[in-house]
Amino acid sequence: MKPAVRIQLEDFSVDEEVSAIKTSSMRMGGIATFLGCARDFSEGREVSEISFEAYGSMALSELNRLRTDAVEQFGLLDARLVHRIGTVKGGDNIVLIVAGAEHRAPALEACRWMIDELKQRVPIWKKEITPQGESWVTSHP
Amino acid sequence: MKPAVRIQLEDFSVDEEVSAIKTSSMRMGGIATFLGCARDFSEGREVSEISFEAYGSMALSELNRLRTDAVEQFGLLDARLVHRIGTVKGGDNIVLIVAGAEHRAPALEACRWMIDELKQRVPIWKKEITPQGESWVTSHP
Amino acid sequence: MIKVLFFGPVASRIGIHQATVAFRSGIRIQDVRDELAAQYPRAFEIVCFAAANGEHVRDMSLPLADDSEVAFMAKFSGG
Amino acid sequence: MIKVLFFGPVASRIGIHQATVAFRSGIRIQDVRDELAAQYPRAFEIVCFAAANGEHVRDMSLPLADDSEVAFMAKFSGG
Repeated sequence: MKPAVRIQLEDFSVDEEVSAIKTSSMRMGGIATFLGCARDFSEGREVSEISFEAYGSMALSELNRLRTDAVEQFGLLDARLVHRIGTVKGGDNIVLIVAGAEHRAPALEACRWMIDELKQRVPIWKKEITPQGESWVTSHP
Repeated sequence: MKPAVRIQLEDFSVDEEVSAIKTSSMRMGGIATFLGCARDFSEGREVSEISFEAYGSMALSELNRLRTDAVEQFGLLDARLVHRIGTVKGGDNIVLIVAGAEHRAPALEACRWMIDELKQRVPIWKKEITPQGESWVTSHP
Repeated sequence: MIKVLFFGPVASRIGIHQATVAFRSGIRIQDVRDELAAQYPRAFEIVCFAAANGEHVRDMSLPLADDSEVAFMAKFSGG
Repeated sequence: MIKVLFFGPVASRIGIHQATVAFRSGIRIQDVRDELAAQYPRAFEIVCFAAANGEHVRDMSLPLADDSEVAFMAKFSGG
């Protein structure tokens, strides 16, 4: 089984991560996931590709900390976080958060919290490549 | 592509539903899912199997209405809902809700709303089969 | 003829999934309920919702057309 | 020697991903920042966060050990 927290170039499978999280407990009644995908436009501009760069070692340790914090704070049975780096195209997967709990409320709330925190805490940067040129995204909604 | 709303005996694939929802728009930046699974215990009792019965035609029309309401209310790009009937074992999938939006907040909020509403509105009943016998679940948290 | 459907916990208490009630002009869903509740009191203890032709019914004075499909249902427990 | 890392938008403005600053006893992360900001003012306009040895640093008076790895980073935009 792959590690619960990963930063990788290659794509991932939601089914595979869901199967992996299920192995941690038979008491898991609710699994919430958030999948972030590349959109083909951003703030009115057409985007052909998005490229991600990470401070790899720190990003991995921050993601691991995020997972531990979420498990403790929301009483999760388990959580998984996968973020891609490198270049992706419109429609491609970027990030996957999976939260498993006995009941739905903590799973859904933890999933929301993890993606919000990830954007605040984890050293990864996005560059949008448009037909007019490329630019790093330095502010974020 | 399978219909966006289904009640079925067979299992489903999250990857397949995610791929299906992605085809509806290249502007989809966030896809939230909720997957309900069979737990091997409930209120302190061991549960070997769970069996679901639906008022099929009404359940399907209520699920379709739920989808339309969620799309409109949360400004989703698309949503999908699949519920299994028949008998499942511990760890098996029961229900899948998928919500796709331009940004993460509406996708996650709609996903939460749909699973909460589904439990209120959709005529499906659950029977828990334990080593001590079987019983319909008539109240629900 | 009014077709009446039972599911899950209600069907299990009655022992059948379907019944019929004779149609008469002006018959309301409450009349159908009263008739069946007298026959199956234990099952109707857990009835919370009614539907006519696949739609939730809140107003039990709803008049029914002939050949309507009615359901008396326990609290849902799907999901 | 203090190793300094740049990523994404900051690296792009500087044109390099890595620099070094000579270690001296008592050197604080603020000293490293001041030295590099003087050299790369445009890049440091967008620096929001600092890290030492892979940990977020909030107190810029943090003294650094020799061979520390420091990063000056723009606002994150992952996810």
